[in-house]
Amino acid sequence: MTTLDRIAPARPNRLSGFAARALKRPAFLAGFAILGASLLLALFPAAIAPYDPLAFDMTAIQQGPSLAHPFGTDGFGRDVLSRVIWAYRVDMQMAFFATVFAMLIGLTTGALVGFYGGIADAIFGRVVDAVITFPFLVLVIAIVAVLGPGLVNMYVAITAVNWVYYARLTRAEIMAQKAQDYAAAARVLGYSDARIIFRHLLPNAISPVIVYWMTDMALAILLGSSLGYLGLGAQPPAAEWGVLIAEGRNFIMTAWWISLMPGIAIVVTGLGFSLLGDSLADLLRPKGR
Amino acid sequence: MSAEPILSVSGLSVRFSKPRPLAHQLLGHPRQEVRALNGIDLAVARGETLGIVGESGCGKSTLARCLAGLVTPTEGEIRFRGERLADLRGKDRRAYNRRVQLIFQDPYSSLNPRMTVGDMLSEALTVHRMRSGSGVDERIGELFELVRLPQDARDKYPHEFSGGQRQRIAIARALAVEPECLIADELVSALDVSVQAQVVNLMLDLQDRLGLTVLFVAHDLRLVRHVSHRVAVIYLGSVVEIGPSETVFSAPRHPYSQALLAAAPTLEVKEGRKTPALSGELPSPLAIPPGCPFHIRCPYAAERCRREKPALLPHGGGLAACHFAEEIAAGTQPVRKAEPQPA
Amino acid sequence: MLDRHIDAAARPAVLEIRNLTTSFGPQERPLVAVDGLSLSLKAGEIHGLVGESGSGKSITLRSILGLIQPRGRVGGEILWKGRNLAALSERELGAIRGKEIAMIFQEPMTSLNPLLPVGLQITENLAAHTGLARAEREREAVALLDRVGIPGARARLADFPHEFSGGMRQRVMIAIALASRPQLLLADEPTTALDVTIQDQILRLLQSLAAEFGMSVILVTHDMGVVAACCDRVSVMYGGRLCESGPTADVIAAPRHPYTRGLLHSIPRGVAPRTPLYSIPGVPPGLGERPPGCAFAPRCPNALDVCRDEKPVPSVSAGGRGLACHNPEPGPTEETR
Amino acid sequence: VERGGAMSFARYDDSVLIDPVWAERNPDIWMVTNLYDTLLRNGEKGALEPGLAEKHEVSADGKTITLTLRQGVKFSDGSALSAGDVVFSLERARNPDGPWGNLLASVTGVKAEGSTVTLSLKQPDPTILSVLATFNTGIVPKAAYEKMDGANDQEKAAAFYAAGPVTSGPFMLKEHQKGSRMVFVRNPNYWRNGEDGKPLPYLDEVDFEIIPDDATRILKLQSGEVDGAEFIPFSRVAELSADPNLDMKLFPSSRIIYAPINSRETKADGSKNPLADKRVRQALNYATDKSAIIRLVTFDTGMPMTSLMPAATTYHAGSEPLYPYDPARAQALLKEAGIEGGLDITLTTLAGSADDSTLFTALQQMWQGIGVNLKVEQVDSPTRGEKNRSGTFDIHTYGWANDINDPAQVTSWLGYYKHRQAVGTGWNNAEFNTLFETSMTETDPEKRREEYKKMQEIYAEEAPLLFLYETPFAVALAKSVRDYVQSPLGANDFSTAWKSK
Amino acid sequence: MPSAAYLLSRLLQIVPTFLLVMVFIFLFVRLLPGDPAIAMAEAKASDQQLAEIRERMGLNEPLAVQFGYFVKNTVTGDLGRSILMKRPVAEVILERLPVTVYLSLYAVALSVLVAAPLALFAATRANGPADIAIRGLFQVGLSMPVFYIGLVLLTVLGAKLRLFPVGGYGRSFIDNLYHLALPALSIALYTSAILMRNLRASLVEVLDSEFVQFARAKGLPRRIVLTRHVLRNALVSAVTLLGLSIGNLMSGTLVTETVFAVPGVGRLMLEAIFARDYPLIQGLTLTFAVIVSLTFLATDIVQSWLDPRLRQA
Ligand SMILES: Nc1ncnc2c1ncn2[C@@H]1O[C@H](COP(=O)(O)OP(=O)(O)OP(=O)(O)O)[C@@H](O)[C@H]1O
Ligand SMILES: Nc1ncnc2c1ncn2[C@@H]1O[C@H](COP(=O)(O)OP(=O)(O)OP(=O)(O)O)[C@@H](O)[C@H]1O
Ligand SMILES: [Mg+2]
Ligand SMILES: [Mg+2]
Ligand code: NI
Repeated sequence: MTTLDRIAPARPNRLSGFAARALKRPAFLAGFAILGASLLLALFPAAIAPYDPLAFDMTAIQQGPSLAHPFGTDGFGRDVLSRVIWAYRVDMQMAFFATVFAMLIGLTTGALVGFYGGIADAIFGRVVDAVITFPFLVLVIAIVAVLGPGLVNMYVAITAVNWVYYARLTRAEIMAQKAQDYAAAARVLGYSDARIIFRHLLPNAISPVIVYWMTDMALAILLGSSLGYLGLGAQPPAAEWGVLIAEGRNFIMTAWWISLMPGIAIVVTGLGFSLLGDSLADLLRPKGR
Repeated sequence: MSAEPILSVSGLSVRFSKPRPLAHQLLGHPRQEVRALNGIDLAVARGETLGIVGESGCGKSTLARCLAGLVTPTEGEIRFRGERLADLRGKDRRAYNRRVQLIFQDPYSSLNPRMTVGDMLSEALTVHRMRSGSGVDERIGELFELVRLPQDARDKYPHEFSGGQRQRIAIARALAVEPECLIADELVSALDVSVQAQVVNLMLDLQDRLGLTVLFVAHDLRLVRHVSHRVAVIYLGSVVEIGPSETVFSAPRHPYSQALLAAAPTLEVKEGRKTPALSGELPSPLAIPPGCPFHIRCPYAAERCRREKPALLPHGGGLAACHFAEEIAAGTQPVRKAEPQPA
Repeated sequence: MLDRHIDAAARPAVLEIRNLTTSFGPQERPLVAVDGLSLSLKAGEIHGLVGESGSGKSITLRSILGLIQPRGRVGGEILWKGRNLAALSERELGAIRGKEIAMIFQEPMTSLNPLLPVGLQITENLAAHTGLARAEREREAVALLDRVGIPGARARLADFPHEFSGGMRQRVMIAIALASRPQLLLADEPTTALDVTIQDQILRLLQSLAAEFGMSVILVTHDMGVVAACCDRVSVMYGGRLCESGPTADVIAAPRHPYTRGLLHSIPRGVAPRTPLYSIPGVPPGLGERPPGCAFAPRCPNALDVCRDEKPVPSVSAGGRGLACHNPEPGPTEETR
Repeated sequence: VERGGAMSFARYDDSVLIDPVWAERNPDIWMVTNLYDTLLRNGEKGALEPGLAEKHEVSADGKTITLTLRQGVKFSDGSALSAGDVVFSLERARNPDGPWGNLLASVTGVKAEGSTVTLSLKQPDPTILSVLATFNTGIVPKAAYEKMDGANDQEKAAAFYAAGPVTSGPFMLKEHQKGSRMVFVRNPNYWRNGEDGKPLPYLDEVDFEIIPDDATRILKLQSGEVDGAEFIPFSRVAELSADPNLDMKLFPSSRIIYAPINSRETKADGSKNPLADKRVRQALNYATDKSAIIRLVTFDTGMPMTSLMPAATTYHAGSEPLYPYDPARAQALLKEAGIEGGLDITLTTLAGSADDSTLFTALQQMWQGIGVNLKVEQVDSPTRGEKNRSGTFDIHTYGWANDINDPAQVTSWLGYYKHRQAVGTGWNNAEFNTLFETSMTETDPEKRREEYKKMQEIYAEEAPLLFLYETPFAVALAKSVRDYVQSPLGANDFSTAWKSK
Repeated sequence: MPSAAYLLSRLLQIVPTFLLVMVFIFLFVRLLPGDPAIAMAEAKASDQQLAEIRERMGLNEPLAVQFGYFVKNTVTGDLGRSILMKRPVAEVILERLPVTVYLSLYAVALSVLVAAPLALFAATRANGPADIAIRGLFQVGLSMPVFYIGLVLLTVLGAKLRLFPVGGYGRSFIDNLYHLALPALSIALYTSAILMRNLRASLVEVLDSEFVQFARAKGLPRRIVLTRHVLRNALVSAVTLLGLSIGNLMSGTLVTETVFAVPGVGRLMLEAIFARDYPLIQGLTLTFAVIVSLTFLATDIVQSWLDPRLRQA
């Protein structure tokens, strides 16, 4: 009893405090719920989807939503619901893999460049300028064209462009933090550069990056599905929302469900990411002085 | 006070040259240079408190940062126990950083908002191998007692403390590495009067107990007078007067010190003002006037002041940099200019 | 100079604040920033308002002009020349703001619009409240900047706030506030950002305006020295309430509220160098956690049981001294009696 | 018929340069004959009809062709069309730098005498008459053309086109906003007469709009903004046929969809290629349910391939679909070929092509039954082309449409080893090759027919392709538009189209 | 007005950026797989024809030499000949560019027209039901792919309701206001969502700021407070955002122009990529880069005009 008492409150509920504040925000809850559900669908599509997403059923072509097929069927009698569910796997993967490496690379580069400045910073500045001078999609499409279409190449292409944005954000944030007295205090205490960068500056600089990451994952889904739509991203017959919409775009007047359902899935998931991102932005803001 | 200075500064100058983009060079814009410090000579003895006063922008913080190794001086040298700071590398340099600690004006921004107080202290202790294992925890406990923070402060974040407590955390962190010299840059400026007293008391107490040498940078003259053994008055990056605290405050030799003291509000309820107010603006450190830097605002300025920069020479108990220091002290000032109108 | 003091006492009050209460947050659990503050101000009087950070000084000033952002609720009466400002509409207040009552904000760095030249920010005030022509407005602006001690005023009209130092910005704000020759100036820490030599200059300016034009000033500060230097009367706030008020000299000479006493006591004055200073124990309570009784009770060395349970009622005694304390320090009057 | 009016037509892609010699892509090629008439014309059922040449004669040795020009034919600018123009046009067409120069490779000289034009050939060329009915021999006005500036013929052609060319065909170009719009107007001097005895064309104007997106093109038609839309996706054919306001046309075409099978003995990596065994190739063909694929991909608008060449081609032989679905037979053939324990095959498809992905999904399901494990590899079109050339593939998807009304082009492309290794399959059949070579100088139509029949039999038996299907040209028209024709070769023919008011 | 030095240094900044841009473009066009000669010749060409094409295009030269030509030609305005269009690239691009510029500006105008009033409306009612509704709506707008918005608009407003033409391009400036309404709208919906979010946030911040309070304390008329003090300040960040989103907007044209059959450079870019038209891809990418950096430049100038703090280079 006594020992427990001493141990338990040792770390005053930092997380639970965060959770408590988070739970008071409907936006956070909604975003969290959406993404949680999306993650479940992405992880266990086989268990959840009622049909095989690829199986043709020539007896049930382009049927509207019904009990048997809540989202209807497509031109090959494939169950749209099942395809939308399987697409969660592809699209959530896209959201993650298209952004996570960019974030990591950008975070490191941005932190180092922001901290040390100098020539590396000047070169970095020019690279950033050159990269952001291209419209994002143009650059990604061009790189995909070099590498060939497909998911992995799409990740590579997006990462190749996107890290710059993270690096730029991190750099600015690190520079701002570097100017703060606590960074100077760490130097006065004789800490090593690595410690100052990674232990002191980065934790303080990271929240905008995390927030941006959330929004960026939503963007990655949009971008990925745009590429899918253009035939440069995920490849049919694999179920991916952009591909599904592309498949259904011919039937938007007659069999609207084929493209509408994946469209809704994109919007809802994107909404989840933005809601979470926005509320995280509020939640992660360092507490008032 | 022993005669041997623990920390000394000679001919210290700091110039910040504004980065001049290529375009400016092409257009022939002149290079701009902020001359934050212009040949400062100071020495602090072990256990002594040296107060440093001066108006905003005169270079107090720059001096403090130089001493803490955050700013590399353009000219001049800093010696700690006889060793040149510029020569220290690697381990020695880190050791210097440990022994000379800077405490910042704004207690909140000098604390990492994402670290608990315990983390901050244990980091300071372990990085410099001051303690290890359970010794760390013990020492943190001691430090808390030393600065009179509650023991449960350990797991809290800076934002959970009041201003005075935050400044005490900053002090505890500085003390964790067992420094010999503390540089307090506006230690209490951000605090309420009633809290200022707490922190000042703490500092005085610690200094006595630990034998610390303190550089007390502030603009509150009353406080400086209260805590310092000696005081240096800085104007535009130069020391214009330095001397034992009581001497400087009761009989300033430099007209700037005089004006500063006269302008500082006291608790004596006004019944008309005796001394003239200073007129004019503090000149920018971008364009420091030739001659005596104060001559533009000085009521006693003579032709000589415009030409010749006065040296810091012994006058009375201290040193002053004024051509007319003796006359001013004696009350036999040279011609006074017309008294500036109180606006 | 001496007789002005007596003069002022005889003049009628222009501003009469009664039971001002400003609160934020939900109706059920309000955060009361200013709690039943009463204060009166005579023409030409400089009234100091002191207190710790967060004691409600700025909110008091903002309440007078109805500028509480984000929305706070203002209760009580603010009688300005017989009109209750607290009850006026935004439009009616607009006619008074700037013209009759001007305010200087606490933050010189953020209170000027960074995108507009300083000259415009002064002249727009003149345009709104005077009938001056453009050229005259400009001339007036130069004169104002001159007055607050900005060298080369004419050349600086086209400059932007970021081209001024903090102290100069503060003075620009003062110039803006004074532009329309207000009858009442609400000055929120107007000299905090200034160097002592310049602070001195500004305080002199305020004093001379009060004397020449009968402008009243509420001067918020946390520096007792400033109060001593230029205020006719002073009010001391603690935790959103007024604890003591009176003629400056009297209050400084003989503070009666334990908080005022502590405040004055913690300033090094007449103590041996390097000896411990007096310091009020404890920390001020947060907005939401004000004690039911006297706000200062938890830190008060004189606290009685009644202090903890009952709010002290402000009383006014001879010599215009107001006090809200169950157990005050013995006052000079008692002593002499 | 009714005369006059403007018809608007939504195209899937824009023309770049409508010129007989330099037209390179289908959107160019298929427009050429609207502007430039040819000496001969392709009539019904592949028969040749007189065009600008009233009469043509082939000499006994097959080495001389004599053409008699129609009298009184004028270019659109009113100048007379002379034998000089014909010689000029044919000489241009022989330019070996042009993409179609080799169609006239057998020609050694062109001469004019009065209103007769004589072509001399190196050797008899059975295709030559068809070539004279092909777009690349369209007649351009020498005088107007030669006025153009340009370092070479291609630049001149571009300048000529940009200037709004003087034409010999039923239409003239009035305006071409690249990428968005092109306007043809009636050539008042055109020689052919319509049903009413007056000169063609009936329409005053044809407005083309470029709408690359299928769905948008159809929406445009449905909303009444255009009178016709080409390249209707087959998935929409049923729906549009049911639309009372529209006339859904499926024009027979020479377009075939097939999948070359790498038939080389060894794969590019040096390993043994199981597909080199014809039984394996046959097995794959038998294991493919073409009618299911036709239903899935073409929504029953297509037809199974009956020979190596499209059914609309001259000398086409074969009435039955090749390799009817017979999984048991397929399995047996595989066994015979010694394939035990499954076979891994990669299908190279075009990235982003829905048809290819459907095909893959279907094949994968069908072939699973015979133990073939089909994997997919998705590449873009240039990559696919490169793989085809280098032989680094197992099977890939491909398509073909005839450009000239003669079987030689497609037969050479698909089966003749010396011409790009029989569509990249590496299939090298000596008998087939010899047959093809003889047929190239065979002037007797009957003998030629025989040779082609034989070649088609060999090809079907050897199965260097996965034979898939033929598709029609799907064009949807507003009910008011009549008699628009798209030829099996793809040419858009507006000369006889008319619009009822 | 921004100082000469500011403008000069801003212009000087573009030079190294552009060199880098050229290297990028050159390299990744060379890295495209597939022989461009094959791409241009289509399947039917013989090997000999291919070789001739290669020769003609200088593809047999070493890379460095090719880059040298590339820079030299680019600087002199010669972007080569399009394989697809068989015409000089510069000519083709110049022909198509006005369309895209028109479309982009149209979309920008629409975004501003949609976003600005709504942002003001929402900001002045911060956290009220109207604010929440507007923000929710735009949140949805943000999560919708441009091609999907385009598809829906096309079907509903174009084909179903026949309010607008289904794709295509008009013949005159005015005509295009009508023809390009839907594509512009589909791009604008996304851009305005971003803009509105940002503008609202900065309006809320500015409305709350001390200097606006101070302006009110000066007793200025409400109109002046709102325009001179609030809007102008909120615009600074909105302008940056608008400038930055030009890149996005250009990306949007790639898809939108294809869906709506608008003959601009966006669609041309996709066509060029699918056709491996090297010179055209190069030229177009360069064009995009030029447009975007010109926009950035313009943004910076407008911004420094709005915000004197930025004027010092
Ligand atoms: N990193 C820097 N770059 C350029 N100028 C600087 C830098 N740091 C300080 N300065 C300039 O040097 C001068 C001295 O600054 P410093 O901060 O030392 O003054 P201070 O006496 O501490 O003033 P305060 O009382 O306002 O803190 C100032 O004009 C300041 O603007
Ligand atoms: N909009 C608001 N909502 C809630 N609480 C507020 C708001 N504005 C101010 N407060 C609180 O009201 C109290 C009084 O604030 P005020 O600004 O008047 O203090 P002050 O005496 O001026 O302090 P300082 O000396 O630091 O300026 C503070 O505790 C503050 O946190
Ligand atoms: Mg400082
Ligand atoms: Mg305040
Ligand atoms: Ni400049």
